[in-house]
Amino acid sequence: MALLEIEDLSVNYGAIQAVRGLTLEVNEGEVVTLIGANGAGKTTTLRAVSRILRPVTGRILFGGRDITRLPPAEAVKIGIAQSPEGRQVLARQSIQDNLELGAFTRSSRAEMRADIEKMFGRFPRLGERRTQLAGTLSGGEQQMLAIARALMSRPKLLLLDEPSLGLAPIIVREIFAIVRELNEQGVTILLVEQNAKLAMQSSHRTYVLEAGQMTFNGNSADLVSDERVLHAYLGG
Amino acid sequence: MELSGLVQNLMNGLAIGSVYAIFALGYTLVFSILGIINFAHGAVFTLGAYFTYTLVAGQFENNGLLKGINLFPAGSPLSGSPWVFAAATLLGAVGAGLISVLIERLAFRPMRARGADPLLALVSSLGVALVIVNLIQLLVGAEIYNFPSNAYGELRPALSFAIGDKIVVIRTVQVIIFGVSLAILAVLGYVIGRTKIGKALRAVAENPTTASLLGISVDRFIVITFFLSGFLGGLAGTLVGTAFGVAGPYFGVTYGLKGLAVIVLGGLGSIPGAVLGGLVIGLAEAFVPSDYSAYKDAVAFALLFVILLVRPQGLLGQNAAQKV
Amino acid sequence: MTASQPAPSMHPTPPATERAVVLEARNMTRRFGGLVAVNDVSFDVREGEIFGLIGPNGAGKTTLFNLMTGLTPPSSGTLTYRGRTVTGLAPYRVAGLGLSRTFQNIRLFKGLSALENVKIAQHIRTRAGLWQGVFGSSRQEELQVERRAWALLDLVGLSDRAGELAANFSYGDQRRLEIARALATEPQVLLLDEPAAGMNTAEKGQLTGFIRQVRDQFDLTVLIIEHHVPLVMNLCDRVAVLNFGQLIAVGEPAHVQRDPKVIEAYLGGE
Amino acid sequence: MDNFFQSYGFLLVTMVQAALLGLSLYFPLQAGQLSLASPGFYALGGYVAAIMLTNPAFGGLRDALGNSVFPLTWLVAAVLSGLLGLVVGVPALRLRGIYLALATIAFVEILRVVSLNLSITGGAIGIFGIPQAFGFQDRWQYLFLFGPLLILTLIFAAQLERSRVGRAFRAVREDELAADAMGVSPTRYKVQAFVIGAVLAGIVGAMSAPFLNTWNAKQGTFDASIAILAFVLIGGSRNIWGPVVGGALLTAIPEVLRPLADWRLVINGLVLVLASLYLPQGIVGTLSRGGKPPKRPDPAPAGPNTEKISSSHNSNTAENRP
Amino acid sequence: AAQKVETPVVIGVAVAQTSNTALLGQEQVIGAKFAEKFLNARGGINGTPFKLVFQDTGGDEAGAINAFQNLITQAKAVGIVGPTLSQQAFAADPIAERAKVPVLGPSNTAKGVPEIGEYVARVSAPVSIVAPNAVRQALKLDPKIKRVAVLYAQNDAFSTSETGTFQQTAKDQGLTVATVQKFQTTDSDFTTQVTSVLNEKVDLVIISGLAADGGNLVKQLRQLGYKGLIIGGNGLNTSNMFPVCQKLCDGVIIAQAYSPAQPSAVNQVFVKEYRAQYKKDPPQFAAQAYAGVQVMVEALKAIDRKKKLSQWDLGELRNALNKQILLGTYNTPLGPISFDKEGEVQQKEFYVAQIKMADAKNGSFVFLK
Ligand SMILES: Nc1ncnc2c1ncn2[C@@H]1O[C@H](COP(=O)(O)OP(=O)(O)OP(=O)(O)O)[C@@H](O)[C@H]1O
Ligand SMILES: Nc1ncnc2c1ncn2[C@@H]1O[C@H](COP(=O)(O)OP(=O)(O)OP(=O)(O)O)[C@@H](O)[C@H]1O
Ligand SMILES: CC(C)C[C@H](N)C(=O)O
Ligand SMILES: [Mg+2]
Ligand SMILES: [Mg+2]
Repeated sequence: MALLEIEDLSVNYGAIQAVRGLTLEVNEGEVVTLIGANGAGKTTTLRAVSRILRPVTGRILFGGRDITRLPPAEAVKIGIAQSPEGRQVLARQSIQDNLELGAFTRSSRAEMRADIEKMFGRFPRLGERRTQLAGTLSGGEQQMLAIARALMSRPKLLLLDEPSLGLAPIIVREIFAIVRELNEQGVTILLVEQNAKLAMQSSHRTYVLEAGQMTFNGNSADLVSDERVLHAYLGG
Repeated sequence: MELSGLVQNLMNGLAIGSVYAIFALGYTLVFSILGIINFAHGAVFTLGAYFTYTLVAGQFENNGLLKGINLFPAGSPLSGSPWVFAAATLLGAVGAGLISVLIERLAFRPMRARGADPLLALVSSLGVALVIVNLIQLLVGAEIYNFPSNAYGELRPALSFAIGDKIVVIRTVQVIIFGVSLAILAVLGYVIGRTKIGKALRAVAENPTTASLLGISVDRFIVITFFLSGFLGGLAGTLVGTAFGVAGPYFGVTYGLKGLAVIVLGGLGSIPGAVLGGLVIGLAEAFVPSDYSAYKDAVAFALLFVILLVRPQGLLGQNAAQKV
Repeated sequence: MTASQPAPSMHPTPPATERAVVLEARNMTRRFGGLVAVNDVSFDVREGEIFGLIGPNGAGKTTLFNLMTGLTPPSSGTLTYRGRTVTGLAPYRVAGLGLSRTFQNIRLFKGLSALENVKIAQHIRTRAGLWQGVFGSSRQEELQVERRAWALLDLVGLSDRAGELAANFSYGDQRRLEIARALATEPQVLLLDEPAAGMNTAEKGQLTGFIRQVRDQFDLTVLIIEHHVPLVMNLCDRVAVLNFGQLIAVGEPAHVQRDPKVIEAYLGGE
Repeated sequence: MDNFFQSYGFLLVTMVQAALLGLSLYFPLQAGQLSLASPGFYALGGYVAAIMLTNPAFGGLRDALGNSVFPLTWLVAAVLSGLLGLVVGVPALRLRGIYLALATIAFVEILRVVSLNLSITGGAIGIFGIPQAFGFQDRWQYLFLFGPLLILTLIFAAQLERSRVGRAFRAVREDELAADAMGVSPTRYKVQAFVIGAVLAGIVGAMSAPFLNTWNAKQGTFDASIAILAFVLIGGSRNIWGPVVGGALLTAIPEVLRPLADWRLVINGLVLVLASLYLPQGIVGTLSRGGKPPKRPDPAPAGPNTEKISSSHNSNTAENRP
Repeated sequence: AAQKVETPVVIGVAVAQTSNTALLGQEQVIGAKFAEKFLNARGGINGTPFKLVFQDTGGDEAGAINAFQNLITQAKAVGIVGPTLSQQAFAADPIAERAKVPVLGPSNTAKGVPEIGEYVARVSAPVSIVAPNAVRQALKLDPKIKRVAVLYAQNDAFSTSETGTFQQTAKDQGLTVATVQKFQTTDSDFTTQVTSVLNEKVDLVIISGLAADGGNLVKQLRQLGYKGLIIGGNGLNTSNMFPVCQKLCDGVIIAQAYSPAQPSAVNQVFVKEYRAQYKKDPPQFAAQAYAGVQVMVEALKAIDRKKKLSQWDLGELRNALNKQILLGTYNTPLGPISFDKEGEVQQKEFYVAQIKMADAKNGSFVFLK
């Protein structure tokens, strides 16, 4: 069953049409990759799903429910979390506070604490620095924090906008390990990645965006060897 | 300086300073969440005092459209007892809080939705202040209204003691204001510093979009903040009114500038900063030798200027933690 | 243009070891409270070199760039550029000497157009003061600024969006604009902090060629921080590796790549 | 017509005056500096003129110069304001945003209190009986002073905006740190912008003293700071016409509303609120949205640097994208 | 082109109806409106009605000038009563002077106002004349007074000029000025000043300020334990002060240019009507505004008797009115007044009153002989 359905979505910035008539779906338990050149509209799509952008046309359904008009905070409550482009950590709060805020919609403090410790286990770098203000972290450290923070709400649908950006190779591997692991636990993931190969290796299906429109899609395994994708995104 | 003078100045400074602080708290709350200076805060402060006055006295006298209306033709049941007065104060503050929420709805929210320059909020709130102040004048005139002197029951008006052959005195009302502002500080400090609500508030303050991505309902928090700010402002208005009289529609506006100085000195958006800033400015003014009292205001501002040069983020303000 | 085929160089370049040293970092250290972000780092960079800086997240790479460009004062140590001490100078003076950079967390003039961004960066190479500007006597200079700005936008492929606000560009395009802006200061040393972040594999390949091309065209020395290992290995003449603020290896890419310390700290065993 | 100038002459001049004060705040704002110091320099300029025009100590000078004493007051006011601007600006401009705004308000307040206490400034009563510039009898004649000043200032501002220094201002406004890294000294341009504003406000003050007949400490206050800020924001803070339109309109509105008697300031307040809500970019900003795209200049008559880029310039730019 | 005088004849009133100063301006509006009603009821200007046109000056100079210009050119007022503050007078009166429109200051008490020009006169006696009476009266009440504390609002033009007079008088009377304390009209906390006063052990305090700050000062002096006599200046001469210091206002001595007890018939009618409407005695500012309008009207009557007003050309009438104002003697609620050639009011009777509070809110100025 489709957990997320996007139907005929268009999003504008003023006069600029960033996404035009996009239709896609992500099934429950799936990992789906969204790739495309710079400016193709990937980020815009994720922001629309998280409800911080208002579509011009189209519908967004989550678990069958129309969420096109839902306020962003409600979207988190029903299980949609995002690790946004540009990290967007709360610079004036500590690492610990950023993570606690990630769990804002949850009620059990004990569970939250346990989850935070889990994050610190995954990203020891953050664990060493709990009280450091997020704004003074290195770029990669912030990226880890942004991902960890998104996980803190225990989402049903996780949106990752270029999670590997600025991360050292070791950590990139860790991130994709997490993606797989979460997915095994049943979390559905919509992934935007520039590291297309890695993303496609870790996902079930892939959509390709070009200038705000979907050009083609298919099983990731098939697309990895597809000429068009190879040439445009994999540097083949 | 003699000991008695020192003690006297200290007490004077703390008393004046806590008036500044209590006023500035509401300013700083709104600033901390929206990053804007709400110039209407002074007017809300005034309204709080007028609301309480209405509940206590029930009528306005010589001027304005409300002249001749009397809520309690049979004589006010409310004046006299300190408990009834306290209840009226509370209601007045709630009224001010509601007005503050209304202001947010009408004058700030639409602007946010349109992505306006946050500085424009200064102008918009200035407009609101102008409307409120002049409406007050239209309705009840420009005269000074005052609470009955027995509002606090049979408390003595002043406390005094002697050090050597000099007397040291302080007004009871000021002790009350000092106490209330400390209590407010404690409660607010706890809520903002220690609870989830406080963390969420800080998140909204720093980046509303990110906050909403974390499931925090930005608008709801803004409404809560404005209510609190208005409530505190209105409460402060009544308290200061009992001490100094509700000196006409411009009563609160004259605190506007000092209040601004206080929150900037203390560090914008910092609750303890507002209190510390208030006390520092109050003390600085109190310690200006009386021969130079003409320069009292200049001293407060010169101090502000110098402190800012040394600590550009104010006494307790956070340095913008920004890494390149 | 692809990753595997380096752009033909316009000058026959002598081997790195024979070229003159342009940058000398000596014992550069920076502490933040108890944390030593950059710890006693010394290295040389030679004329015309493409010098890579890699290391785990939080190793101190960006901080090192900040120390080199005057944005953060070092706790101790010095940097000399062609014999002149750079440390201690204000950033705009460092830029004046010919060191220019891009930012890991993009720092464009977001509210201004792409064209303006590039024009502004020519500031230090132009002279017109307040009165010349007001009395219009700097028209010739202005025209040059304008032309150079367009040419630079051409170079990064953004000239058809010259009038658009920088904020409206997508992440990858903002990175391109940052490079154009850095070039506009007419640097002799270009410091790029993760220029390929946000670009896909094919684009990263193009970037490699592009960096070589501008290095040759403008006689640049390039320092580059990058996490994308193939790019670094392909592009750089030499690579330095930072870990916990310390320099753990410097040398030719192939050599460094085999260093067990580097593998353990950064690349990870595979 | 005559009657029009008689009735509205004062208002017209105050509108132009407000436009000028708006511009004096606009300059530092161009460089990102929220400085509210204008009323301070305005007051200073006014005192300079008032003192030079009434103080017996300058009697000889006045007799010797005749009407030329008026331009001299403007010059002296400009120089003194500029110097004071430098002295205050260098330390104060380390501050940002509201902090700077308040430091500048502090400066205005300090000046106010000092002028209240000096005898040369006439204490609280101030200075009155200021002679009329060039023997003007009617208020509207002051348009002959303020009008040209406004035109010159606008030309100055427009030229500045297009120049290298104007760009440096904007760079500092957008991102001080990035500007610094790109070779623009933030301190230098912040101070320049601040001093330009100070000089302008000083001259306006010097012209205003005869215009108002009297000068006192109430001329430079916190309220004025905020009012001037409102001029700029309501008019539009990103265009030189913004402060002009905003200053003129906001000055005119309470006067135009006079027939509303008691309600006029209530309505005036409402106008401020509505304008902020519906014209978020300011009046001029809203009207002039969407400038035309920049045009590429004709190809270069080869200079050393441009040549290099153009020679490598690939006709297919998309292909060339790094 | 020459303009004819329209009927009803327009007299302009430019006082502060908004801003901080409105507290005082509001009383002036009331006083002027009383004059309009009563004088018109008694036949106006020899049968021709007159009408007051009010223009708000706000509290600043630009507002005052705008109000004056409006009255002069739009409303075509024959003369203007206003503005409220002396500082405004210095800005706006020259406008009227140049337009040759007579101005009567209803409350400008600072030095130098009538000297602004030929067309400027005032019905408000300057502080230098009124203030000393209070000190003399205090010494009568308590001859043992030796040490004095003087406090004044330093940002208020009229208070600073008044305090000079007070201090001079105190010295002339052989008193020691033990301390001089300054404050702002916008201040509300005076603990610092009061404790300085208390520690100087003075037996007389003299305050120059406005109603709100002055009232607060009185209240805080008393609350903090000051027991001696208090003299208030002209700015405290309003019942608006009562709600501020309430019972503690009791005993404050104020020199006045007006007293409700003034026995003339015109004043007694004024007082009676005022009491009927407002349940309290008229304050000085209302009486002075009334007097200002009355002077204009009576001067117009005199002119009208020579040549019907409707026959006059406006410019000439204004000119004639200015001359006529200075000629007459007027029986106003202030008592009989006239003007010297500069336009300075010549008033015979001054009063010293002491505040007597009936309860927390109501009190009166009791005339001291
Ligand atoms: N705030 C904005 N205002 C105007 N236009 C915008 C804005 N944000 C994005 N755009 C434009 O919308 C289009 C899609 O942008 P988007 O950020 O969604 O691309 P993307 O696929 O995420 O690219 P990248 O890989 O570079 O992050 C681009 O043309 C971009 O220039
Ligand atoms: N202003 C600061 N205050 C405190 N700590 C800081 C500050 N700036 C940097 N640090 C710390 O110094 C270390 C080095 O940071 P730096 O940004 O140089 O790392 P980096 O090597 O560039 O990492 P990345 O690859 O993630 O960008 C980090 O651990 C960071 O948290
Ligand atoms: C209303 C009064 C207090 C005005 C004062 N007498 C003045 O001349 O300024
Ligand atoms: Mg994107
Ligand atoms: Mg980095």
